[in-house]
Amino acid sequence: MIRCEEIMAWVRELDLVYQSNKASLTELDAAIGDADHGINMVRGFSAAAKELSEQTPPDIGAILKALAMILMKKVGGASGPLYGTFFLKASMTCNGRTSIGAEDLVVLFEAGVAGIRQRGKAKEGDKTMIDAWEPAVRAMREAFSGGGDVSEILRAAVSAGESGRDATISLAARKGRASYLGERSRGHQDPGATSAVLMLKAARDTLA
Amino acid sequence: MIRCEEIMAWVRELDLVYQSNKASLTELDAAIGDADHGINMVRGFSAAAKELSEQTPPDIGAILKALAMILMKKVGGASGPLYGTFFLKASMTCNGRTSIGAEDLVVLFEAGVAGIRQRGKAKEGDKTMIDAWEPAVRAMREAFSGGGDVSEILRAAVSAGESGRDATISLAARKGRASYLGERSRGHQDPGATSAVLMLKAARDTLA
Amino acid sequence: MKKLMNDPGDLVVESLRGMEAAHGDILRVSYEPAYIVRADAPVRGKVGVLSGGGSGHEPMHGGYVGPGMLGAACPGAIFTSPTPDQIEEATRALDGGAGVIYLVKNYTGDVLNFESAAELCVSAGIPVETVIIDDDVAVQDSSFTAGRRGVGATVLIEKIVGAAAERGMGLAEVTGLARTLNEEARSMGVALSSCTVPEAGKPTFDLGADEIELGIGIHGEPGRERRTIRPARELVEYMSEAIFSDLPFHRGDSIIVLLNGMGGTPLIELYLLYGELERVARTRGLHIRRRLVGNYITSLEMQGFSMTALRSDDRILGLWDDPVHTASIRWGS
Amino acid sequence: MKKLMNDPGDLVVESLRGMEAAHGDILRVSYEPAYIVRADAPVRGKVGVLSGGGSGHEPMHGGYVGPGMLGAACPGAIFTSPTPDQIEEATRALDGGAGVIYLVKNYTGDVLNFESAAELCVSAGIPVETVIIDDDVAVQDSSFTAGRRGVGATVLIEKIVGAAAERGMGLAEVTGLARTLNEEARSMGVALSSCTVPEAGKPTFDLGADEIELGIGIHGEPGRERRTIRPARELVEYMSEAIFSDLPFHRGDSIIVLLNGMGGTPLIELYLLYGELERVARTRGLHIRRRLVGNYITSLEMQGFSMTALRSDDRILGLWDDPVHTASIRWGS
Ligand SMILES: Nc1ncnc2c1ncn2[C@@H]1O[C@H](COP(=O)(O)OP(=O)(O)O)[C@@H](O)[C@H]1O
Ligand SMILES: Nc1ncnc2c1ncn2[C@@H]1O[C@H](COP(=O)(O)OP(=O)(O)O)[C@@H](O)[C@H]1O
Ligand SMILES: [Mg+2]
Ligand SMILES: [Mg+2]
Ligand SMILES: [Mg+2]
Ligand SMILES: [Mg+2]
Repeated sequence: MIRCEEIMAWVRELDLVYQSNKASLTELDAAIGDADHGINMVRGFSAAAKELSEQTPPDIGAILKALAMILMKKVGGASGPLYGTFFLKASMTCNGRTSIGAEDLVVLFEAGVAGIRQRGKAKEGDKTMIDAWEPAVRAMREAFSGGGDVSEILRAAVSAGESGRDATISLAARKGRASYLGERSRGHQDPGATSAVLMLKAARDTLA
Repeated sequence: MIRCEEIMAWVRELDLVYQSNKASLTELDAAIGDADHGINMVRGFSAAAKELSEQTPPDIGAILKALAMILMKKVGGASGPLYGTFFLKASMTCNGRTSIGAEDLVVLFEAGVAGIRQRGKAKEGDKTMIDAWEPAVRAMREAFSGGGDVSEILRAAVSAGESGRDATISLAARKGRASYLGERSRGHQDPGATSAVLMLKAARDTLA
Repeated sequence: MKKLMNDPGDLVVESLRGMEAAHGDILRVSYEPAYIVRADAPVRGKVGVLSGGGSGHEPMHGGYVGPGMLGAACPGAIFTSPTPDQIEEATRALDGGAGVIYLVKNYTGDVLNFESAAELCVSAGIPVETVIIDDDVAVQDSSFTAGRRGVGATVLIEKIVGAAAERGMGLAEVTGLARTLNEEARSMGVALSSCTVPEAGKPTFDLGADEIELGIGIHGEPGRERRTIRPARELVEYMSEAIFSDLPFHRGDSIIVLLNGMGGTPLIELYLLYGELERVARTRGLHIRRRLVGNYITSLEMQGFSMTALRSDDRILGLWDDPVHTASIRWGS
Repeated sequence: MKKLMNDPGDLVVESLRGMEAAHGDILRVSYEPAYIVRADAPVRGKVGVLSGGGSGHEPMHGGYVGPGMLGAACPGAIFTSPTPDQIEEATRALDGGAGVIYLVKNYTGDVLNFESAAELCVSAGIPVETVIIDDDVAVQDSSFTAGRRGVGATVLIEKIVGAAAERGMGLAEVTGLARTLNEEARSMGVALSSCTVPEAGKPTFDLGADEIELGIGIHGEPGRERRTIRPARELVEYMSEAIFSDLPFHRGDSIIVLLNGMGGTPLIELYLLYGELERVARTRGLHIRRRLVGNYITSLEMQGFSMTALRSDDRILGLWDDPVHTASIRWGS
């Protein structure tokens, strides 16, 4: 059972995780982008952790929606609208709910990732966060079908996400800022795929 | 006997000497000025060597006057008018002359240095080229009074000029760009005193 | 990293305070959310021209707010697009009933955030049109990628579209004009040194002592290739070929050019480059009818320059010559 | 050293070519000897305003040639004063019968070369007056030294004196005005990085990773002292104290200020600094009535800034507001 409590813990954990990975995410972005991804994520999730602790929304849908709004306002760049959309679409799967189970969690992530896909129009192989998200939600669905609990589902997500993230290294980017580099983007890990895996790990550590 | 020939050789030598000391003069100027003294001297004397070889003026006074004009036009900065004045005043001591002797040479340098003094209003101890020039012309007069020939006179000038130049190291500047540094100018050798000694050395090597 | 600022996180806001203090006669600043708007906004019955993007490209865009150019500008964090709430509020402050045009440089972040803002505004009853600017020939265009980047043409388009709006042209016409201008413009840049994002604290990229990055983006994104530095003459020729052969520009064309510094390039070098560009244009039979030489779309303290050419007919030149009064571009009565 | 140029020795001349190509409507360029003169010179019956100095400070001075400001500018080699022949020829090209005023920054080289030129012109029958500008409070003044350096006040004085000449004031009156302005102006600068003289090929000085040079000169001459970098707020306070307590400026004074970049400082930082200056001025009861924020008197690619304050009454403010049309400062009809 995942309650508001755990979701709030997730948000706080994301704040901490992005703070401690701010420099490394920014460095990845310096190589094939504009050196701000870690900064963007910290700006968004610091604000989120702070504002949410003050307003404490009544249910999971409300928390995620508030989170989405804060990210849209604070992050900017490509990742702001994409992560914002993720949480907005995710929030719609659990409006008014104060607890959710394993299947709800899978549905939540699937909806969120569908939002990113629709918003950013990237496909797997384009060297974006989608390369971490798509295998991750596929693995979640599989783990759930195989009878996995929340913890197993999230562990499967992390490990699939990590493989997808690592696979971005050898890809040439076709979406986002790195696509301007074309072939020269090969050999570098995508910052967004990296921040996506951090989000999954934080979920594993707080929701299960 | 110093003829037009030797004066022209002096000018050609000055061109070479400043070229090979361009970087070191500029570095001295970087420390307490604006990093252009070597560049300025080369600009002036390269033009002088070239233009004078084309126009070959008829007498020593004419050569020195032409040289003065070229320096005034090409050097700029503080050193341009000062060296320009040096040669202009010097030229006036030998108008129409095609050869000069030891005393003429002393008078020539004395007139030139008087021009610098009058123009720049620096005194000995102000950490300028005057600190090399004044002892040099005093030594010239002394060597001449003691019966020295052109060669002895110029060797005396060089050695007195060198001492004066070296003494600038410990001085605090009171004139020119280095004066803005006040006490902080101590410990650095004055670029203009350094280029003045080079001029004396070139004279020693070509006029005697 | 040495920068003239206080806390890196406050740079954008504190700079806005300076803008407000310096240019209160032509603009107003909102801080929460952050935007700059013409002092006389909303201008009744005239189309509002709005642009925005990451900060760090000054004077773009805030320096172009004022009569005859932008109605409003939305500054994001350094090199990070602004957010929908900023854009929405600025749109509301600007709209004088005739709608608002968004001039958006083609970066995923900018496109997505302006898209959200446009949806919000349209659903609130404010007509909004968006024109994406993508003039950078350094980047290969393809429908499968994010496409070309928007760079220097943005300045020229903001000026001309601003003049059209000031004349009272309607939203549809202004939008059509902006699209045409974008199609007629091409740019390219080169970097001699990197910029340093204040919060990142170190240079975005490293260049060797004699290396340059050809086709650099305005956020320090790597470009086409890294090369050994060449004389200015050759750089201008290389970039001219890339730009002029792309549209392509034809012998006899009239053009407006922007010879732009990236922020850390001395003006003496920019004028030298302009002299080279003028020579190349003459050789190619192109007529430079108007020009800007200076720092107009920068990348913090980056050394380097970019060139933009915009093919222009008399109508466009006329709009160019219309009066403009902003912090950074000003002429006419 | 990476610079956008061809041969270092040609930088100044090739940059002049770009100026000529870009601004043929307002100025003409002579190359041998080198000077820039108003396109409409000589202006009959009006005093000619002439300035000059080493190159590398662009847009100073060539960027200020045009109606309402300078009549002519004489560019020397990089950081090296121009020579008497340049100044003499420019004076002849400019003089419209009412004489010429030389606005000379106080450096030994500039003073000596302008002095020679003035002698040549006066003996040729052209009335010439020289006003030495020495506004830099970083340097201790003394009758036994070269005195204070001329820096930012030069821009403000050129504008105001240019307006006075344009209005038709006579040479004596214009000269008196220029002297008064110089007495009422104070400046100071700080450097975050060195500049590199192109022909020298390496930085004029070295600063540690977190060092700054307080009181830097515009040629990279060392200043008052070297310190660890401080937040912008503190730098502005330190420099304000040095400037405002020097004249001194008094509570209630009206001032024009210049918040100037040294060439390599991003505009976003300059506006932040202006915001700080505005705050300090307010606290001290000083009224900033006009201001310029940007790169107006630079030192090649140096990072840093300077501040200038000029005490101004309504007459001076009126002259400031007069129309001006130059490459770099332009307003009014
Ligand atoms: N169209 C897209 N679809 C999905 N993800 C994208 C897209 N474009 C960019 N991204 C992701 O966004 C990340 C960059 O985010 P960030 O640096 O915060 O934004 P910006 O590129 O605007 O500076 C990339 O690493 C990539 O994973
Ligand atoms: N008033 C002066 N009298 C004599 N020599 C001077 C005076 N001012 C400067 N100098 C000399 O000029 C030299 C600097 O010349 P240079 O670098 O070419 O000119 P600038 O200082 O204008 O850049 C100094 O080292 C000093 O010897
Ligand atoms: Mg980024
Ligand atoms: Mg010097
Ligand atoms: Mg960004
Ligand atoms: Mg000099």
